[in-house]
Amino acid sequence: MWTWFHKLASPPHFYRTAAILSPWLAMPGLALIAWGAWQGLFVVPMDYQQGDAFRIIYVHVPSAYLSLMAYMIMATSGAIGLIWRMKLAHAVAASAAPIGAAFTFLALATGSIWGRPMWGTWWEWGDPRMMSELILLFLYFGYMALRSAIDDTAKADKASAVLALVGIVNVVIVHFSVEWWSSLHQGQTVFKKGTMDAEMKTALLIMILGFTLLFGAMLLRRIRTEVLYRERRTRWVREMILSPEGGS
Amino acid sequence: MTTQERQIPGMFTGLFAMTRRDLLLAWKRPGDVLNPLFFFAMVCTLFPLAVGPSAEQLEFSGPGVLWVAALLSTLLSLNSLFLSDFEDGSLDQLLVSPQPLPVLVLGKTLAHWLTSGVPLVIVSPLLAITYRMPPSVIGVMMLTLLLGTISLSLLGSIGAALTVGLHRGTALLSLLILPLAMPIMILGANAVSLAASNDVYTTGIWALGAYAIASLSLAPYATAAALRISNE
Amino acid sequence: MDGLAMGGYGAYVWSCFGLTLVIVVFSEWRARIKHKRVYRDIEVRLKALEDRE
Amino acid sequence: MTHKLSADNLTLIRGERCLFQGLSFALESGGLLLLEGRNGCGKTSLMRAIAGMLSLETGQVFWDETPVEKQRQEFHGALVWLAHRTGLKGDLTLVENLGFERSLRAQSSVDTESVYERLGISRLKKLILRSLSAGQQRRVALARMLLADVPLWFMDEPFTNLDREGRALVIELVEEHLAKGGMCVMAAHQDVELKAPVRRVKIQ
Repeated sequence: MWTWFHKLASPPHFYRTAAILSPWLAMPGLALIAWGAWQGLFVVPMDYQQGDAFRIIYVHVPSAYLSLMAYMIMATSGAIGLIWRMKLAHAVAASAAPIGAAFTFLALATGSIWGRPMWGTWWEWGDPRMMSELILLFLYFGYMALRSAIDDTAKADKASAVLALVGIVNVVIVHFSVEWWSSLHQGQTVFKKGTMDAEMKTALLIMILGFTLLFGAMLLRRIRTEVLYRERRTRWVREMILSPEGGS
Repeated sequence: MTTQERQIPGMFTGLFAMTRRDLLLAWKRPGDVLNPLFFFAMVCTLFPLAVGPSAEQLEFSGPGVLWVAALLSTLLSLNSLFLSDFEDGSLDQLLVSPQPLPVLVLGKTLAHWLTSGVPLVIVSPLLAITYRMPPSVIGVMMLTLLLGTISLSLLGSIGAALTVGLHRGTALLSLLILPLAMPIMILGANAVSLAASNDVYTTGIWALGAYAIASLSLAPYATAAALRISNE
Repeated sequence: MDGLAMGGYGAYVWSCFGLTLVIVVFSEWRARIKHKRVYRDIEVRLKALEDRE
Repeated sequence: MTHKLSADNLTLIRGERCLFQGLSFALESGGLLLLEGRNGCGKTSLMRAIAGMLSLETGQVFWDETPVEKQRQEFHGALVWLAHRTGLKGDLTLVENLGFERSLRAQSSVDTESVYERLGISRLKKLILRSLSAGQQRRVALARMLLADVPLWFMDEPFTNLDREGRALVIELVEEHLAKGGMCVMAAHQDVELKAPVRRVKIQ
């Protein structure tokens, strides 16, 4: 078990494995998304309260879920990198941030588009989930800004890991404080989650699974770039690039 | 070397020595303490100028404006928390000091709170009166500011430690700290608003207290780790 | 065509799905370009080193 | 009581550059470790790494045969750090500066006044550091080192900003310290003549 783990954590091995693994995550992921989207858009009956607008949740919920998961991955791998000084973990953290930020933005954008017909406004300040998501986006921006402000990669890795860990404690507090705050200022009737049909639920779960696989493929791809850049002075990179058959 | 088994002074000696030194420094450079206070007053003055001086408007937005101003002025003073130590080499001395770094950091943060948070609490009633805040509400506001600025100083010290020595440190510090500090402001400002409308506000106070205790026990370690990383 | 109009909500629903597609594709495209650039930079540097030797 | 500072297989990489690789040494009471090399070649980095301010790529530093990261407080209680930036506060007086430093350390039997006297700074006690010359500030930093009364001295370029008399004084102090059974890690870009065993480490 541990030898396998160490082998995977070695950069050249990871670099090759990730290249093979990435399409095997992306293809089933895309297939599931295609099927889920078909179901969600055309097959599943419309919600009796929200009409067809509820179909937005088929992209909104997976994005919101991935925005949090990416942050968890970022913080956990940052901690692993700090504690066990594993370099690959820092590469994972660095790669998770931009994808996480993209999905956070997506969750906010789709939420706001959903809000327009449902609440009659593009942005509802009183909704605790949207506020939490917005703060999460700011946290991602701060993380990426700190990373890019420090020139030395090793230092940037460690500093941003500390920030991500402080942030993750705070995400929970942000969530509760925003919830409390919105319970004080209930201007709009915030939409309560209705019960979902089994059919709706299955399609949503398929979508979430598909998005997760796609996320995995995207993450692996970015980690490869990150590993390649960090290992640019090493012998295996030199041998791979200068070999007659070439690398990728 | 004759006296080898000498005891290193206890934690509290180190803590208070650190606080004492920083207070002494603040005493010799009063500008560093006063500028954030002027900034605080200035932001509070800007607001009525922007939205108009109507009494209900001021009464309604007073708690929020005071809290946002307090948050921003604390941020302003945080920037220099470790900067001069970094520049003159004192930070190196602290890193190789026989005292545990988190304790020294806590001492510095305590001094920061005493020179930024406490003056803010003392000045705030003057501005609250101009916002037509009744005396009972002013008491609640001072309490929330007192508790909130403890957390702000501690949380801010992490950000200050992460950005010390970076060229674009000031803007970056705000970007890092503001989202983290949002819950403190939400709790503080809303507790005051609730008090102003005669509602139950104790939840906010308790939450602020809990936040202060949690950050008191965790933040010094994060700050110490961040300082070691930044000073590598 | 009724299926696409979604009872008046079509514009909202389709723009959400479209936006998702755009952002995922954009992110992947950026990642690919970055990978190529990193790879090429290393290649150029290594080739230059080799020529010097 | 004798002490031992040793290092095993130290490697440090800063950014792109590998500053040193597989470096080992052992230093015992009464010895001086002299780090030699051009300016900016990594002498200071090596010293910072030994003192525990930089994290090493590989290797460990031992104090009395125990890894320093397992006893950071004890190790730091036994060392004093003198660097180019003095770490003294320009706004505080000499007495306030040194008083702060002393309150963090264990009580020592060293007589304050005689140290001031020896370094020629006893008349400057009430002045704020900013008003002193660079050379005088160096002397205050030296006073801090003597007052700490610890076995291990780290000195990074101790001769900068000092006149000929000052240099002679530093050498005299170091020799005295070593003779008493202390030890010293020094980085210098010029050669140092000492009446004591010197272990040299050259950094390319």
